[in-house]
This record gives sequence, C-alpha cells and structure tokens, in this order.
Amino acid sequence: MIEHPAPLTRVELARLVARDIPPNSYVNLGIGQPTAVADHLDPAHGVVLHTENGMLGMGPHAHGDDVDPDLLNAGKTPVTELPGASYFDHAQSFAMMRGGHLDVCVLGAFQVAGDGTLANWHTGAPDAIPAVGGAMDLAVGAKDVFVMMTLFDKTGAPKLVRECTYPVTGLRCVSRVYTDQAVFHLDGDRVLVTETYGTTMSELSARLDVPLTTAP
Amino acid sequence: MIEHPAPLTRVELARLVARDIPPNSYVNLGIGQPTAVADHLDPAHGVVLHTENGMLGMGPHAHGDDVDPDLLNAGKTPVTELPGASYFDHAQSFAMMRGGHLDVCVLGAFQVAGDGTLANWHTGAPDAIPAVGGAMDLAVGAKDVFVMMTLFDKTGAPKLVRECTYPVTGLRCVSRVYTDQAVFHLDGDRVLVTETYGTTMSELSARLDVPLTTAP
Amino acid sequence: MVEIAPDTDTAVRGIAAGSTVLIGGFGPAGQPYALIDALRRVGTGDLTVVNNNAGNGSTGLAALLATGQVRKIICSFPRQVDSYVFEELYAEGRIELEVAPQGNLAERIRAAGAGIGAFYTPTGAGTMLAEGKEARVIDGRAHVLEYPIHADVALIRAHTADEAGNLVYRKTGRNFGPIMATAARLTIAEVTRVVPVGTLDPETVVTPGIYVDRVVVTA
Amino acid sequence: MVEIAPDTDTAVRGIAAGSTVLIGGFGPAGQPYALIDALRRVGTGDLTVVNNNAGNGSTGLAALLATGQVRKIICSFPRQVDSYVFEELYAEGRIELEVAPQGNLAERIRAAGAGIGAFYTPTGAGTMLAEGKEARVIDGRAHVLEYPIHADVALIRAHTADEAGNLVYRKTGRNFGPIMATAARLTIAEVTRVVPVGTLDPETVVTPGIYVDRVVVTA
Repeated sequence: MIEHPAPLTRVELARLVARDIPPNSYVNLGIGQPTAVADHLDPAHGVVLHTENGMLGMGPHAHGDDVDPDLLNAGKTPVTELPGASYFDHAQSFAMMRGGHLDVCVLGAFQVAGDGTLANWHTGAPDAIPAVGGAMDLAVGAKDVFVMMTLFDKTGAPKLVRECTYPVTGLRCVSRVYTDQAVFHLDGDRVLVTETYGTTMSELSARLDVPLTTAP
Repeated sequence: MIEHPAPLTRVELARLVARDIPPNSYVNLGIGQPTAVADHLDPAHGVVLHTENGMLGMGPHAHGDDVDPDLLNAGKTPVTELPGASYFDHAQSFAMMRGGHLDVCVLGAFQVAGDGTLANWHTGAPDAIPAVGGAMDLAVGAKDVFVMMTLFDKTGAPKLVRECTYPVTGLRCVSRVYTDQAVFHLDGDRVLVTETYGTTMSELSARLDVPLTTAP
Repeated sequence: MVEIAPDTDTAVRGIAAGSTVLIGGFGPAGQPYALIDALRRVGTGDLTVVNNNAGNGSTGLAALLATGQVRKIICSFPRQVDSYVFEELYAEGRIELEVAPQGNLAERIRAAGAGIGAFYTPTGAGTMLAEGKEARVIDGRAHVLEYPIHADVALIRAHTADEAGNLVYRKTGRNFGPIMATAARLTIAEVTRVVPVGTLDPETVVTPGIYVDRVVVTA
Repeated sequence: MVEIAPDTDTAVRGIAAGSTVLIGGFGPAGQPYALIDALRRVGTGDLTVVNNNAGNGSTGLAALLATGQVRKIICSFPRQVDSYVFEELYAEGRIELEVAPQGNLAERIRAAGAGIGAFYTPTGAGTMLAEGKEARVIDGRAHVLEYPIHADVALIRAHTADEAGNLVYRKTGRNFGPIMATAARLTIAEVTRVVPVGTLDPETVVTPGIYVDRVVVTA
C-alpha cells in the first residue's frame, strides 16, 4: 500500500483514474465527474471511448464550428468524432454494454457497499423524480466498474458503506473505488486499500464501517 | 366459388399464387416449388422479395457474368439485386420475419390441417436427419402464410387433413392453401373453398376428412 | 409501400386518441421536431409517449406535454435541468410516469419489432425498478423478465430516405430511430431529403423500407 | 485492440480442445474457408461447432468435420443434397446434432453477445424442437424459452477491415458474421483487405472493432 501525504483534488482524482485505465481498452465515462477523465487520457494509449447514445471513437468536446447538433455525448453535449469511429442504434449500443464488451466504465456514486453494490441513481426522497438513464446498464455491463467519488459526503458520512441505504443501481458490480482519500479494490469479499491520500489505514478503519485490508 | 374444368399444372399453380399476392407487398418465397412464383410476379406490381439470409429487394436468378458468390438466396442459388435493395444480418432478418413485418410467405407442405397447422419440415422417419432451416420462423412470422402443394400425395392420400400426422412446423398459421385441384381459405375455424380445378365440391368433400364450406 | 407525404399534417393523419407513440431522439439529435409539432397541432389526446427523456425546454416533446395531450410517459431519464414542463405536470399529478433503465427501454422496443415475447435481462435486477417483476437466476446471475413495448405509431427523424422508404441516419441522431421504426404499426419518418430508388447503397441502409409507412421532408 | 495476423495459422492460435466455435457463412457466402482450413491443420479436437448448415461438399466446414475434430454441431439445416460428410458421421453416431430453427439460432447468438439471459420466442412453440423446453403463453400466443449460445471462438468472413478492427461485409455474405462477432470471447475475421483507420465511413461500419480480436487477410 502506498501512502500519499495529501488528499486528491478533483483534477488529480481524474488523472489517477485515467492512469489506471489500461491502454487500448474500450471505456464508457459516466456523465458528471467521470467525464473529466477523458482530459487526462494519453492519446498514444489508444483508449476508445463509448457513448451509450450510439458511438465508439468519441473525441473531445466540440467547440465553435465543430459543433454538430447530430453529434452529442450521453450528457447531450456536442462532441467530436475520432478516426476509426462507428455509429449504431440504441439497442446495439446497450447490447454492447450489457453483453460485457466494454473493458471499463467509470461512474459517480452516492454510495458503494463493501461487496461492490452501487447506489448512484436515486436519492430515494419521496418527492424526487426517479431518473436512471444508462446507469443500471453500465453497472451490470462493463468488465470493470470504477467508481470515482469523495469518500465522505458533505455531512461527513462515509460513502463507502457496509450496506447501501440509497436505492441500489446494481448488485456487487463495482471493482474499484477511487476517492479523494484512498483507492479501494473490491473483489466481492474483501475491500483492499491500495493507496491513501492524506490519511492512514487506521484512520480509514476508524471512520468506515467496512472491514479493510491491505495487500500482503 | 369458381369451378374450373381441369387441374392446374405446376406452372399454372405458381401463376395463380402470384396473382393473389397483393401489389407492393413484402414477400418471402420458400425454397423449392414456391421459388417459381417469382417468375410470374408482374414487376409493375412492386412486390418486394425478402430472402432470410439477409436481403430485401432480391431480383431474379443470376446467370453468367451476373453470378456473384456473395449474393445468394435462401436456397444458396446466385441471385441479383434490384434498385432499393438492402442487406442486413441474420438476427435482423429473422427479427423482420418473426416480428410480423412480411405480408406474405409462400411455403411448400407435407400436410396442412383444417385449423391452419402446418407440417413441412420433417417426415418423422426414425432415420431421417431433422433439418428445419427457416420454416418455423416463416410459419409464425408472416402476416399471411400461403401454402402451395398438390392436394394428394403420390399414394393418393390427402395432404389437407383433419390433424397433421407429420411433425408440425407451426400451429394454426396457414391462411391459404393453393393446390392443383382447389384453393382453400383458412380462418382457424372454417375451411372455405374458393376455386376448384377439375373437381367439384362434392368430390372434394368425399375425399377430404375436413369439413369444407363455400362462400355464401 | 411507403407514402411520401406532402406536409407534416398529412404525415400524422389518422393517429387515434389513446395511442402509444414512440418518439425518437436523444436530446435534440434525432428528435422529430416537425412531426411532434404536427401531432400537437392536431391535438390527439390521451397519448402514451415513449422517449428516452421527458422533454427539454419548451419545444418538441416538452411542448407536446404542455398541452396535456400526453397521459403517460415511458422513459429512462425524466429529470433533466430543463425538464420543467414535465416536472410541473408530474408534481400536479397530471401525467403518469414509468421509468425504465435505458438499455431495457431500448431492448423492449427492439423485442416488439422482433417478435420476442419477453426476455430476461440482468439490468435492474435487485433494484427498485425490478419490483413486482418476475426474477430468475440464470447462470448464477440475477435477471428480471421484461416485456416488449408495442406501439401504434412511431415518429422518428432520419437523414435521407429513398422512395422505397429505406432510411439512413446521421451520427448520434441514429439512436432510437432504427428500433422504433420496427415496433409500431405506423412508422412516420421526417427526413432532410428523399432520393430516387437506387440512390442509397444497399450495404449502408440502416432501416429497410419495410419498416416505414410515411416519409415527409422537413427543413 | 485488434491484432492484424500475418497468416491464418497465427490467426487461429490458442484455440483450446473442447471449444465452442461459431463459424459464419450461409452456404459459401461469408464462409471463412481459410480460417476453417487453418483450424483443421492445427487439429484442435472435441469441438462444438455452430453454423447454419453441417457442411457442403468436401471443403470448408465439411473438411473440418471429416477429420473427426468436431464432437457436436448446432445448426438449423444439416440435410442438404451435398452434406454427405456429415450424413456419414451422423449415421455412424460419430457426431452429435442439435437442430434449432434458423431464427432461434440467430437470436440465441445475438442474445449471447447482447447479455440477454434468455428469451421467449413463438418460433418452434408446440413443435418437436420445443420438447423439454419451458413454454409460456404470452398475449394469447404460445412461446418457448430459448437460451443464449455463448462461444469461445468465432470464425467469420468480412469484406474489409480497418486497422481498428471495424468490419464491413459484402451483400448476403453478411449473414451470421455480425452477430457471431459479438458472441465469442475470441473473434477472428478473415477479410480481403485491411485499410488504415479513418478509411471506413463511421456511418457504414457494420461490426465495430470492439467485437474483433484478430484479422487476417486471405485471398
């Protein structure tokens, strides 16, 4: 386990996730914070981005004359097309996701349980309008589901939990959790801490209601 | 009901079926005898032919320099492509069939029951190798399933029967039966004779173990 | 055979009150604005609309919702920053909502067009959105049984049609168009142009004309 | 990432005995003759092969069957006029046969690639081919439950690949290729040529490179 002296900024967190995406993999970046990971991917590594509205080979955001109303990402923002791209319909796009063809997806989360169960789509508040989009498909579909989030919410409550209290998105689907204070690898049984940032194992163990281990 | 003096030849039968295919309809012609229907379709009627190996807009058989090993029909015979054609994969092709998008398919048969149940894929002989191809998909998929066959087999046994003794292809799926001796319209409950060829209603009623009616 | 309609009002004629209407588009891309506007002008009511979202801003699907013509919406993501028309209707109990995971929504539409009676999907299994649905463990994995969404009408936007009704799309404007075209008894497409039969390369047709009933050229 | 293999022997390396192998083609169109020949030369045994037919004449799939490498075949139409290789093996009890309606075969392959756990289809319901399978009446219509066909390897033939593994096909040579490419852990495509990335129009790619592991150019 590697200890770093300071917590990660949002930019550093995005850079860290980008570092851990294997070269030449097919990747879906969820809307919100995960989108920023794209800015830190080395083009020489050949990562191919998927957007669930029907495209592989998505390029950076479009600006000015490059904006094309027919070329949007899952967040409905104008993007660009890279050489080697392809377009397909929604059934094909989600078949690709559900069928396990994406190597990695990166999602935000409200909560992740120690067994990899994810909650990221609904606060469960009685007056909230439920809206799931492609979150449940990404959760069950990608070979590896990475979550990036702060380790604690604004009230200081941990978001890596023993059991999700928010409505779940997918069961036992998350393999890694990247947070501002630590990186966790989940294998369904154990929660392995691989790196800490501005905290220690004993501090983490004290604040999280999840048994933690480190690599031997 | 119309009475004609003589039984139909194979060519006349094909011409009769072709006459009854509505203009501008999408049609699949089964392998074997139904293929001959194509020769009698009036190009001005705009019938579009589907072949289940992935094409709409199939043209006549290819000869000489027009033969292309990548352009075959369901019987694996070289064919041609008409303007307005399209190609698609096998899942799409059978989705089109199963989803009820073809207006008519024309199939051969071993037996048809009075309720429209079809047997055309397997003799049931213990040493016969079962081989179904697309027959069951066509039987359940097309809006109208036309059968063309001789009314009696070589032993003189009727092929329009009370109940199929051969293994069935599809239940209650046939809407019309075109034979050398008569045309039958089936609605699931009744067998309506619309035309006879070289026979009479009383002769048919005597030789077939199926209750027959004529239009009032 | 496809009909090339002279205008959008002609294109949307005969849609009955109470119809289930598939509406293509993911955001503005592929959204058939002109056909939606025509349906709004005609005023057909008691509709069930299927779309990925529940309308944005005050145009297109949002404008249709605002008239009160839509009784129910089936979608995956109704809660967007500018879905205020829907939010108000929903808060007032004036519209019914069915939320489906986006992939299940797409696959249910595809299943309707493909003659599939129902299918087991891992998406959503064990979640709130699977409550009341049949569940089954297949190969050690939780699945939920989902049924097709058959529709009376599909309104879609493609890029180019030929006179046989074959369609090609443009970039991510493709999205739900090809599957919605297969799942409705009446499929109506707005396009930027109609070309003669034989102009489109048969290898590149995305929606074969068999799925298309009416085409109309819009700006 | 796709590997452009220098020859077919390299392209088929590492296929384990006992593998389930999807083999594309409908008749000669789209049949990956060169890859099948390579698999035959390598001699990998105890295979389960999935193809629409059971081989024709004495080349391609028929030649692979003749070596005895194939333990079982899953197909829709094994009884063709020139399927004598299969017929002899079958008569001698040296090969196992599973017959599936062609559309169910295609949909089961598609389901494997699409992560669908199982599906209800009307095709085959009430027939011999549904015996022992779950049945259910949906919307008044008989259906049978069919399961996906997951494979270890897919051998397919396309027309052109780009260096990212994107594939386009030619005419009815397309057939099973696009769905088989999605359903195997290792997908190998023979093509007539490989072009640089950016050459294929993204609108016309039929099989995105994500599904393709190895490509080899053959005559």
